[in-house]
Amino acid sequence: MTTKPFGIVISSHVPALAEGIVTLLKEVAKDVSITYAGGTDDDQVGASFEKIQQAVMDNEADELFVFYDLGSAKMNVEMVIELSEKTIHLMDVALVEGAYTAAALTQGGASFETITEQLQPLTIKSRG
Amino acid sequence: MTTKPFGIVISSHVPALAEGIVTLLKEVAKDVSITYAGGTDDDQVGASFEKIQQAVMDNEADELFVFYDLGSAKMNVEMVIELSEKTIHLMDVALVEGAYTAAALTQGGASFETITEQLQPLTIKSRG
Amino acid sequence: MFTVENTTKWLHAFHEKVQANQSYLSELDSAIGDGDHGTNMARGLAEVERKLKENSFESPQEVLKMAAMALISKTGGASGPLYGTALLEMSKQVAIDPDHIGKTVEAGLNGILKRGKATTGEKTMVDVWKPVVESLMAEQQLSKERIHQFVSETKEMKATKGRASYLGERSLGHLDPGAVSSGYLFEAMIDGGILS
Amino acid sequence: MFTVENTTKWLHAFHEKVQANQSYLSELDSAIGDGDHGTNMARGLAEVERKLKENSFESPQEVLKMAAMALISKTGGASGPLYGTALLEMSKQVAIDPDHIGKTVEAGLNGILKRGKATTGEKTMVDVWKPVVESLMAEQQLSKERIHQFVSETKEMKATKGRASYLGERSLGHLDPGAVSSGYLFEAMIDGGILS
Ligand SMILES: Nc1ncnc2c1ncn2[C@@H]1O[C@H](COP(=O)(O)OP(=O)(O)O)[C@@H](O)[C@H]1O
Ligand SMILES: Nc1ncnc2c1ncn2[C@@H]1O[C@H](COP(=O)(O)OP(=O)(O)O)[C@@H](O)[C@H]1O
Ligand SMILES: [Mg+2]
Ligand SMILES: [Mg+2]
Ligand SMILES: [Mg+2]
Ligand SMILES: [Mg+2]
Repeated sequence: MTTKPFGIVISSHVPALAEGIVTLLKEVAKDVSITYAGGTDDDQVGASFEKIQQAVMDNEADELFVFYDLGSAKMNVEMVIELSEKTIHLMDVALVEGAYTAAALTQGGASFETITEQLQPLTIKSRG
Repeated sequence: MTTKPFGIVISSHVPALAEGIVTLLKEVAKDVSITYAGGTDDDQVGASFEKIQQAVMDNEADELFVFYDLGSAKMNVEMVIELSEKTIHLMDVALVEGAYTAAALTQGGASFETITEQLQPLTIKSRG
Repeated sequence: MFTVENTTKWLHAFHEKVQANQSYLSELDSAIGDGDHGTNMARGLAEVERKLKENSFESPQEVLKMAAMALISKTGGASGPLYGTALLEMSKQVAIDPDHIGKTVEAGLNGILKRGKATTGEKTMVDVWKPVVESLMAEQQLSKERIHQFVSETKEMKATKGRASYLGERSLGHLDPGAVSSGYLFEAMIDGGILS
Repeated sequence: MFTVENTTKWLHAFHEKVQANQSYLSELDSAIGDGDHGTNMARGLAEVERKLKENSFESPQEVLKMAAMALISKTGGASGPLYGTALLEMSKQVAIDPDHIGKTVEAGLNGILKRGKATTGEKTMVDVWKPVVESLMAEQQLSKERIHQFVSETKEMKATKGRASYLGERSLGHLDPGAVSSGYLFEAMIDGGILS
């Protein structure tokens, strides 16, 4: 069971990419619940609403930071957010760098304000 | 054989992450030579000078854009650059988003100027 | 007006057109995107077909809601949330006023705008939905010619939303795949008897 | 002055200290990094040991160059390029003036600065190398006490370079692992007879 107030969800078009990010984050965030959704329902390259929904549900935390690769993953995440009861922060930041920062800070016990402040300069996503 | 003037190299601490990015890029850049280095020599999480050197050599292009996840990968890339004869641009941009942009534009036949101009707003890396 | 019958017929017709043009849609997407738009739409609409067969419906809003949920959960890609939200908003509006086709399609457009945050001229499906709504509001009707015109106008647009936007200038000269599939959706509305 | 003998002895001693403290170095790195600094250094230095055994050398610069290349190719992590560049620059300087220890260590420091772009106070190995160079330049000597002092001062620094920088304030109160291993390197210089 996670002892941290925030969980992290990675949503990528490619299963290996999502899984690889989790591996990178786990090195510095052993006690943070990190789940992922990668690819379509049949593990092809793409986005899956159902996988994202599952990753959100499976995460042990009730407050989540979600990171995504491309806009189509983002829109699927938004649909999941509208139907979920968890508190979910969808981050328009660099996927790997943003998720790594959030993971390291969550592990270190940082507050929501500190985390979002550190993520702010990594905001690079504008196109839908 | 690639028909494009630029190649792309991905350097990540995690083998699956590097490989997953290549899969994502290949969707939009079928004719671009994309190589990667992931993890340590024994496929643990880390950076390997020798793997990066190999990825640079194996790339079919003579002019390369290199993207990395964390600073320690960057320093290894820099060492490889100093010893390589290829023209190598080390990009301090968001890994996934930057590499995707460069791949899509290279596939589309964009010039070096166009590519670097599009990558500029994705510059987010400063800590070594 | 929307009825269970014509809404069902419309969705069947949409499914058929997408099926018949699946590889064409993916080809269009290969040029400026990742080449999966046909696959995505066919997967989502196959689920809609399945649900249409397995269930019976009391109202057009029920049909639309079911279709929306099927598209959201199975389509994948950007088009899943976009078409899904459109149909979900249409189902809400049709419950209020099943007679006003224009208002219902406008609710769908607003759903797409909310989800994708695009405006006109960004080379997306919005460039078909928006002028279709305007025609319906002004003239209470829509011809296939007008639809084709809206779709083909995306060819000369530069993409600034979605995957194609990564190509910048290089997206010029290609039809937008989501605009083309939206064209099928509106043609199917005519074929299904909702519009004449 | 640097000789083949004392340079070799120095590297042996450095290897031994790192081996003996491998898990301590990784533990330190677990607190503010990814927990591999001991593993990285041990891997790189094992390669140095192998090369020292397999080859014979004519000059200290040859020894240093071999060690640099071994560290670069095998260490991995940030410490590979950093220590590798340091030793490479030292090998160049030692070829010019093998008598001046301070200038040689300064060349190493400059290599680290070039590679990592850190300055003092950023909680890195620079915070040991830089005051060591200053001591050597001012007093021509260095004690283990001074080394320990430099290393322990990194505890109260906030990391702004390297992985630990992601932790911000939370990096306070921990020793920097690269500073600790750099401390071993300079202690080994004393043990190896380069410094007295
Ligand atoms: N932000 C957006 N707003 C409106 N439509 C969009 C947006 N992004 C993409 N689209 C539409 O989605 C289509 C692509 O859908 P599809 O290929 O299924 O998804 P993906 O891009 O995830 O592969 C585009 O042709 C465009 O019409
Ligand atoms: N930019 C830098 N400049 C100087 N030293 C650095 C820099 N980045 C990291 N370091 C040093 O490297 C050490 C970490 O090395 P190591 O754990 O082997 O690499 P990694 O961080 O890649 O896992 C840090 O403790 C610090 O002393
Ligand atoms: Mg697509
Ligand atoms: Mg897709
Ligand atoms: Mg480390
Ligand atoms: Mg490491």
